[in-house]
Amino acid sequence: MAHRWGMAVDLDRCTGCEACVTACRAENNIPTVGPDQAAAGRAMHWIRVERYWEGDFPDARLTFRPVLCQQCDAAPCEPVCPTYASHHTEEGLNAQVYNRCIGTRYCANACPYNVRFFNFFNPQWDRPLQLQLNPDVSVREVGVMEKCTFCVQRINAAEIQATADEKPQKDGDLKTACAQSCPATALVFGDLNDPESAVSRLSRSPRGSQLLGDLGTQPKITYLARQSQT
Amino acid sequence: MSDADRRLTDDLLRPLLTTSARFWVLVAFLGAIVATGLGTWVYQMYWGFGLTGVRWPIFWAFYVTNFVFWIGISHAGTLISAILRLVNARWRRPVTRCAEAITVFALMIGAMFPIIHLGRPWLFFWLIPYPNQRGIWPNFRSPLVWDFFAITAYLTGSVLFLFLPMIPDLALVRDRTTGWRHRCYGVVSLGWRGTTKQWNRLETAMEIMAIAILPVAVSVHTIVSFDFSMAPVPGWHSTIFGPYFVAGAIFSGIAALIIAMALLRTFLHLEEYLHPVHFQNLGKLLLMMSLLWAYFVFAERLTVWYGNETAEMAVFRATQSGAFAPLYWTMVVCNFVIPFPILALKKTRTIAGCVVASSCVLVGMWLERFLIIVPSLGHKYLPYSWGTYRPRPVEIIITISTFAAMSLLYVLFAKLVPIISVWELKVGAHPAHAAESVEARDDEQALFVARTEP
Amino acid sequence: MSAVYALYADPESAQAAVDRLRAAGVADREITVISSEPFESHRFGSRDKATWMFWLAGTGGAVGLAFAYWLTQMTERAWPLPTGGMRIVATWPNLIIMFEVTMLFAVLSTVATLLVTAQMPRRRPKLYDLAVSDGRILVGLDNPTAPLDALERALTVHGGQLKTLS
Amino acid sequence: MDRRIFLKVTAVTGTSATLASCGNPEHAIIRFIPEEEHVPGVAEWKPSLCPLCQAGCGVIVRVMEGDAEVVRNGQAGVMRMGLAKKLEGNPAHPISQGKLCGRGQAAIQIAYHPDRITQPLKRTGPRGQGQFQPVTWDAAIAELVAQLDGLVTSNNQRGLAFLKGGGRGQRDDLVSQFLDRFGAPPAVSFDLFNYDVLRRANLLSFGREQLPTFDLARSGYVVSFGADFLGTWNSPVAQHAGYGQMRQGRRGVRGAFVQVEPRMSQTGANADEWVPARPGTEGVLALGLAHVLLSARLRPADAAGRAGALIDGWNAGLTGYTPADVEKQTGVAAARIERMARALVEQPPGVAMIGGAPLAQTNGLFAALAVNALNALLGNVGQPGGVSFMPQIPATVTPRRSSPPERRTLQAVTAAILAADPSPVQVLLVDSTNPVFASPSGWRTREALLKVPFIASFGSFIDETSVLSDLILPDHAFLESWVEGRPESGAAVPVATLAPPALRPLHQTRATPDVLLQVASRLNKPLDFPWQTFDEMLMAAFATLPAPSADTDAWTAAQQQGGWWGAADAAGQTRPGGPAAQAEPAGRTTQAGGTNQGGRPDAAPVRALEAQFDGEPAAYPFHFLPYASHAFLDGSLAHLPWLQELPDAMTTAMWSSWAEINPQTASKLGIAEGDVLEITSTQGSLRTPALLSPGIAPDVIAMPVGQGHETFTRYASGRGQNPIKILASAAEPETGALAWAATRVRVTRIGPPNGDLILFAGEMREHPHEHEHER
Amino acid sequence: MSRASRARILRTLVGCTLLLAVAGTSACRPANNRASMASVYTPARETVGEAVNDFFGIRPRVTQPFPFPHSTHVAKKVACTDYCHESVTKGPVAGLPSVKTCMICHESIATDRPLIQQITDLSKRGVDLSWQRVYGYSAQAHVRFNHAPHLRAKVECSTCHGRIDQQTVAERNVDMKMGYCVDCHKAKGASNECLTCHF
Repeated sequence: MAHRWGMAVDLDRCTGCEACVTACRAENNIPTVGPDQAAAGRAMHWIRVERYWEGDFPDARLTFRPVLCQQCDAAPCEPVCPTYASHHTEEGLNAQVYNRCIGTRYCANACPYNVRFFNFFNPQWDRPLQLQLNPDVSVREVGVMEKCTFCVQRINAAEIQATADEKPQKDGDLKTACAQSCPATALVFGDLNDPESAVSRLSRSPRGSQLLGDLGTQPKITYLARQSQT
Repeated sequence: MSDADRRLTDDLLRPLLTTSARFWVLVAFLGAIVATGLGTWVYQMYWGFGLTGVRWPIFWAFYVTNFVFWIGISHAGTLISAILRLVNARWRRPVTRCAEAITVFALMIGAMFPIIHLGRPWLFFWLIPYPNQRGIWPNFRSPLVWDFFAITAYLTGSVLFLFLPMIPDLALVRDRTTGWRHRCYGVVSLGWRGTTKQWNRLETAMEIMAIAILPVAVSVHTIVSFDFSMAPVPGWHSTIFGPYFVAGAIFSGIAALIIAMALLRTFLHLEEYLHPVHFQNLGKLLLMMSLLWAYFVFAERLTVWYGNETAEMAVFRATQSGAFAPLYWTMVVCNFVIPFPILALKKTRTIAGCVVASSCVLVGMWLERFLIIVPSLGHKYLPYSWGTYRPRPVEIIITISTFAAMSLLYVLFAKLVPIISVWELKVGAHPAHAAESVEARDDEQALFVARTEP
Repeated sequence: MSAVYALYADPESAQAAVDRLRAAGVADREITVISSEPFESHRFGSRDKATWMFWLAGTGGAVGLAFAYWLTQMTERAWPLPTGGMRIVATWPNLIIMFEVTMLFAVLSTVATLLVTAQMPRRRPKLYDLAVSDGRILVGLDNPTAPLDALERALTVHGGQLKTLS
Repeated sequence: MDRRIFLKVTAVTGTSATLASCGNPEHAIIRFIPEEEHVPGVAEWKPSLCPLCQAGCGVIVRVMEGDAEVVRNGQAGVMRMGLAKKLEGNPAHPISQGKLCGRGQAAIQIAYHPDRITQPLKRTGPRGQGQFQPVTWDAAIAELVAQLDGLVTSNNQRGLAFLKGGGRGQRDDLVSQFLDRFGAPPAVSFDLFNYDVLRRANLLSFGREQLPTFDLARSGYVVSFGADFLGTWNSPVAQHAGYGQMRQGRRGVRGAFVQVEPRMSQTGANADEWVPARPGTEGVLALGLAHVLLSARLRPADAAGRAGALIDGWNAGLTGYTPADVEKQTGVAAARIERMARALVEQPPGVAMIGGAPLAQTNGLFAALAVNALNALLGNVGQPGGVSFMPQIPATVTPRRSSPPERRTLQAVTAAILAADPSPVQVLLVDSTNPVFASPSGWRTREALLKVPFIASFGSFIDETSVLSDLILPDHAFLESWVEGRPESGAAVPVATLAPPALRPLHQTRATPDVLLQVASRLNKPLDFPWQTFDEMLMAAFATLPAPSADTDAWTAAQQQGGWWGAADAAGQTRPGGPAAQAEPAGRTTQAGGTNQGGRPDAAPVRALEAQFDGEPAAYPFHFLPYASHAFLDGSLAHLPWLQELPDAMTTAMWSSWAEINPQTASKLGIAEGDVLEITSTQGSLRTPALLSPGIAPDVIAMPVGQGHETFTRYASGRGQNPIKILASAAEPETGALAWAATRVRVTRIGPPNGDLILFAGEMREHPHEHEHER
Repeated sequence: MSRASRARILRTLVGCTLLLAVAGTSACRPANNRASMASVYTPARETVGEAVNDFFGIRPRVTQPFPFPHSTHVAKKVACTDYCHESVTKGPVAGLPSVKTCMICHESIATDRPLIQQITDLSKRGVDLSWQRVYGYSAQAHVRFNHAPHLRAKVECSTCHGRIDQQTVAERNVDMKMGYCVDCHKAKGASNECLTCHF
C-alpha cells in the first residue's frame, strides 16, 4: 500500500527551542541570507516556530507553534502553478520541482501558511562553508521557489533501501530532520496509511486539530493543543 | 471632390507628410526613458529579482499592479469602439482609431509585465503549450495560463480590429506619397483599391469583429481578476472581482482615451474633428463608470465589514485605517470625489474638466490595483508572517518607463498612420450617402452632429 | 490586357454610367466601380452585399472549439499530474481555454475570408487611378469584350472623361 | 525581435555571472590522491562530542565523500575526503539520547568556518592590532618552549598562568598536570555563566560539589527559580527529553511546572504559571514555600536534615517566612504561595530547581541553599521524579604530585597583575575562553592582559582575547581531533564520552593537548609525561574503566559507540533519570568521597541575606538582567551564521541585539518598538534598540548576552551590543563568582529606530486588533 | 530648421539617454553584493556564455586527463565493478577511480609502458587524475541519479554507457535528455513522478 506521509506536532511538548529550525537548515542546504537581506524580508526558514503573546504583564502568556509546509491534500499552491512545478505526488507530498519553476511566486501568494520562500538572489556560502552542503539535496538558484519537502531525499533513500533489502519500512525508521532532532519529541513524522504508526495514533487524539483547517486545505499535519493547569 | 473632403484629407494626412523638430525631440526624450527602463530590466535579470522591494510574504507588488493597470487601460479602445460601432453612434467616427490604438499598445505593455515579474524570465515560454521532448505541458488549471490564452486572443483581435479599417487610409497615403514611403504603404495597404466588393466585405468583417471582440474583452479582464480571486487570500477570494475589474478597466480605459484625444487635439490641431461634444459624451461615460466603480467598492467593502471574518478584517483595517489608509483615501478621492462633480455638472464637463477628471482617475485606478494586491498579501491568516512592502528603484524606473513606452508608441503611430479614420469621416461628412437604415438607427446621434455644426 | 474606364465627380453620374453600361449589354460582373469611400445608399454601392462571412466565421469558431477541446484533454491526460485535489481533466478551467481559442479562431477566419474574397493582398492592381484617392469615382471594365465605341459612348456622358489602358 | 534572439538575450542576462572561487577549469587544478577510502554517495555515521557547553552531549557525525580544497606540503589543491555533513544526537548516549539542540547542530560550522585560523600565527604589529604573520609549527612551538625555559632559568615557574574555559575531562586534567609538573599555579578557569555557586551549595547541602540531575520525566510539580532548563541551563537536551515525557509521556498524568523569574525566558514561556518575583528574593520565596509545608505539617521539619540545618531558623519553623512576610519581600501574593506549596506535595513528586539570575546575585548561595533545603524537605533527593547526582568517574589517570589546588578566580588574577609591577604572570596561555569579551569592564581584564609580557592562545578564531596574544597555536576543530568529556549531570549513569577524529584536518592546525605534550617534551627540563600524544593518555584513562562486555574492552567499545557509560554493575541502574547514584541521604553525609574537600559538615547556618545591587534606585531605577542568549550562550557562538540568522524564540530577532522592556514602562518613557535606547549603569552605557515585551516586569530591563563583539569573525564583529561591558563587578562573597544580575541601570530614549533590530515575525499577537480593543 | 542643428539635438539626446540609463541602473545596486568576492560558493554559472550553453543544452565535450583504454581492460577481462567502479554495487554513484586504484594492478603489470610509467610517477608524487564526468548535468537540472535501482531493474550498463569494450575513454553514447529517461521509465513502468529524480 502506498505511503501517506504526515506529521503530528504536540504543542504541549514543543518548547520553542528551535532545534528543528537548525536541523532543517543543515539538512536541506537552506542558505543564510545575511543581515541586509534578512532585514529586507528575505530570510528563509522552511520550518519556523511561531510565537504569540496573550494578555499583558503580569498575566502574559506565550505560545509556540512550529509552522512548516502542511503538505495539504487540497493545496492552494498547486493548481495556480502554470508549469506543474508545484504538484501532488502519489504519496501525498506537495512536490516543488525546482528545475520546472519559473518564479511566478503565485504559489507563495496562494499558500495560506506563508511557508514558501523565494530565492531572490543566488545563494552564497563563504568558502569553505559549502563543504557542509548535503549532496542529497539540491542547491537552489536564483528565481526559484522552495519550501519544506518533508525531507523527500530521506523518503526516497528509505524507499530505495526498502526495495533493496526487500523488507517494508518500520514506523520510526524514517524521520524528517526536524522530527529527528526535536529534543522533546514534539514533532512526530510517519505514515498516515499505517493505522498503528505513532503519527496516526497522535492524529486521532482529541487534542488534535489542523492549522487553518477551515480553509479546506486538508493539511497532513495535526497540531495537538497545549494543555494548561491553571 | 468637394473642398471639404480635400481639406479634411489634407488636415488628417499633414502629420504624416511633414515632420517638425519638436517631434524628434519628443521621440528622443521618450526613447531615452524607455531605454533606461529596458536597461534596468536587464540589470534586474542579471542580479536577480532581489533588486525589487518584493519580500516574504508579499511576493507580488509593483509589476503585477502595472500588469493589471495596463490591461485595464487596454479596455479603452476595442471595447468602446466596438460598442459604438454596433450601435453605429456616428460621433464615434473620429474617436475609434485613437481608442483602438490605445488598446493595442497598452495590451503589449501590459503583457510584458508577467514576464518582467518572473524569477526566471528566460523560461516564460513554458506557459505556451508546445510539444517538447520532456512530454510535459502547461497546467491549464493555472489562471496564469488562462491569462496567456486570453491576452493572446485579445491582442490578436485588437490588432486586426485596428488594422482592417486602416487599410483604405493606408491606400490613401500610398497614393499621396512617393519613393520608399510609397512602396512601404503600398505593401501594408495590401493593394487596396476600393471596389464596391472590398468596401462591402470590409464593412461586414468589421461588424463580425465588433461582435467577436466584445466578449473577449470582457473575458480578458475577468480572467485577470481571477489571478487574484482564485487564491484563498483574504481580500482576494471574492466573487465580485470579475465585474469589479471589468468596470474598473473600462473606467481607466475611458480616462486614458480622453487624455489621449485631448493631446492629439492640441498637438495635431484636430480641433475641427475632435469636437467638445466628443469629450462631452466620453465624459458622460466616464461619469457612469465612476458611479459604477463606487458602487462596486462599496458593495465589496460592506460585505467584508459585515462578514467580520478575522483575516478579511485585518486587510480591511490595514486599508481603511492602517498603514495603507492614506493611499486608500487618495484612491477614493481620485476615483470618485473629484471626478464626480466635474463630470456631473454640464458647466465643468468641458475638455479641460474631462482631462482633469481623467488624470485623477488614472492615478486612482493605479492605486486601486496596488491596494488590492499588497495589503492582502501583507495580512494573510497567520499574523506572525505579516509584512509590509516598499518599492525599490528598479520597480519605479520600470514603471515610469512603461508610461513613456506607451506615449512613444502612440506618437510613432500618429506619425505613421492617420490617427483619425479619413474615409469614415468622409462618410460621416455627407450622411446623404449613408444607408437609410443606418439613418433610422442614428437619430439621437444626429443630435450631436447637429450640435457640432455651428 | 487592356481596360477602359472613366472617372466621375459624384456618385449619381457614376450610377448613371453604370446603368448605361448595363444597357450597352455589359455584364454586371465585368463592371468595376472604385471609390475612396463606401456608398451603401447607391445601387452600385450595394452590389454583391450578400456574403457567407458570418457562416465562415462561425465555422472558424467551431474549429477553434474542437481544437481547444482536444488540446486540453490531450495535454492533461498526456502526463497526469494532480494539483490541489482537482480532477486530472479539469472541466471548468478548460472551458475558459476553449472560449478564448474559439473566439481567436473566429476572428482569424473572418479576416482570412475578408482577404480572400476582397482579393487581398495583391500587387499593384491593373485597373486603378490615383484620382480615386481625390474622391473621384472610377467606373470601367477590364479586357472589354463589347465594341469599344459603344463603351465610349456609355462612359463619356455625365462628364466622365474616358481613359484607356493597353 | 524574434523569439529565439529574445530568448538568447534573456538567457545571457538572466544569470548572476559571479565567479566561483576555483576560476580555472576542473582539470587544471591539482588533485591529490585521497588519503582514505569512502564509498561515494553513501553516508557514514561517526561518533563525536558536542563541545559547545558543559552538558557534554554525545553526537554522531554524518560523513560523506566530497572534494575539499586542502594544502599538502605547501601546495594548494583539491582532494577527495570524508566531509562532515550533519550533526545529530548519539542515540546510544545517555545524555543526548539521539537528540541535539540547535546550537549543537550549528557546531558543524565551526569546522568549516571561513575565518578559522589555518596555521600558527606570530604577532607582527602592536598588541591588539590583529597583525599576525604565519609561522611554521616548529618555529611556533620553539618560541613557546623558549618562553617557558626562560621562566625555568629565572626560576619563576609560578610566572606561568593558564587561562581556560570551565571544562571537565582528560584535556583539562592534562592541562592541570602540565602546570603541576611545571610548577605553575593551577589553571584559572573562566566562564561567565558558571555554576560555582550551585556546586558549592550542593556541596554544603548534599556533600556533592556537582550539578544536579533532574528526573523530570517522572516529576509531578516543578518549581523552577530562574533556571532556563529548556534553554541554556545545565543539561538542556536531557532536560528537554524529560520535559516532553513529563507533559505528555504518561497516561492521565501531566506534570505541572511553575517558573519564577522577573523576565519570561523561553523556559518560562512553557510554564503553566509564570511568577515574576522581585529579583534577588527567590531564596525567600523558596523558604516561604517551605514555611507553608512546615506550618501545615505537610512535611516533617527534620526531613530536610543537614540541608535544612544550614538554613538559619529552620528548626524554629522558619518564623519570619510566613506567606504575608514573603509577599512583602517578593511581591508574590500570599495565596499564590500557599497554593504552590500545597501543589508541591499534592502533585507528587514535587521538585524545585534554581539556576541563572537568582544565583548571580550577591545572595546567590543563600538562594541555592534555600532551594536545596526545600527539595530535601520534599524528600525528593535521589528519588524518582526528584533531584539526584550523577555518579562520577574520577577524572585523573595519574596521581597528583602536589596538594589539591587552591581556587583562583580570573578577577583575583587580573587584580594581582594590575597591582604588582612587573606582572606576576610572565607567560599566559589562553585556551577556549574569551575573558576580554565576557568579563565586566570593572575587572580591567584587557589592561591586565596587555601587561603580561607573553601570551599564547590556542583558539581556532581570533577573538577579543586571542587578538592580544603574541603567538597563536590554532587547535583542531572538535570534529578533527580526539574528544573526551565527563559530564557531571544529565544522566543516571556515569558517562565518559570519547570519540576519535571524525574528519581529517582541513587546515594546518594541531590538537592543543598534543601541542602541550610536545612542548612538555621539548623543554630543557622535560616534564616526563608517560604519553607522547593525547590519545595515548585517553587510552590509559579508559584502561581503568570496567569493560562493558567480555569480548571487548572499555577503550575500543567507547570508540565505537562514542563513549563509555556505566552498565548496571557500574551504577546500579541504567534507566536515565532513575534513582540511581543518589546523593547520600540527607543528614548522614559527612565525607562524600574525594570531591568533598571544603565540604563543611559543621557549617554554621546561613541567614537570609538581602541581595545587594550596584547603583542607587533613585538614579538607576531599573534592574538590569543580562541573560544567556539561546543562540550564542555567552557570546562564544556569535561567529556561526546559522545561529546569527536563527530567529530568537521569544522575539524572532536575527543578526541583532536588543533590550527588552515592559510596554507600560516604555509608554511612560515614550519609547516605541525599535527606538534606540541608552542604557546607563555606574560602569558605563550602551545604545541598543528597544523591544517591547509583555513578559518582563516593569522595573526590569533585560538584554541578551552574545552580540557586541569587536573582533570575532566577519559574522559577529561590530554587530550589536555587549551588555557585560556595563555590569558592575559585584560578586557572591562565598565563592567570589560574579553576580552578573546585581546591576541597576537607567534608560533614556535616544532616537527613532535605526534599522539595527531585525525581526523575522510581523506581529507578536495572534489577534492584534482584538488586543487593541482590550487596551 | 537646418539638418545640422537637428543632428546636434539628436546627439545631445542620445547622450542623455545613455546617462539616464546608467543613472537608472546604478541607482539600484544590490544591497549585499558579496557576489564579486572570489571566496564564495554560489550556484550561479561562472560566465554568461556558460549560462547560454546551459539554456540551449549545449555541453562542452569532455576531455579526459588521460587516454584510459576501456577496451583493453575489458578485453583483459577486468570487470567494471572489480576495482574502478566498485561502489556502483554499494551506493548510488559508480565512482571514478584514483591513481591508487590503478596501482593495485600496475605495480606489477605492464610497468614498461610509458603511459603506465606516467601513472606510477603521478602516484609517487601523490597527485591524482581528475577524471571528467561524461554525463555531467547542469546543476540547474537538479537531477539525482542513483545507479542501484537501475541495476536492480536489470538495466544494461550499455543502455547508457554504450559498448564500453569498443571505447578508449568513455564517450557520450546517448543524448541524455529528460525525454530519454522518461521514455525508458514509461517503457519499464517505473515511476515518472517528478520527485523520483528531481529533488
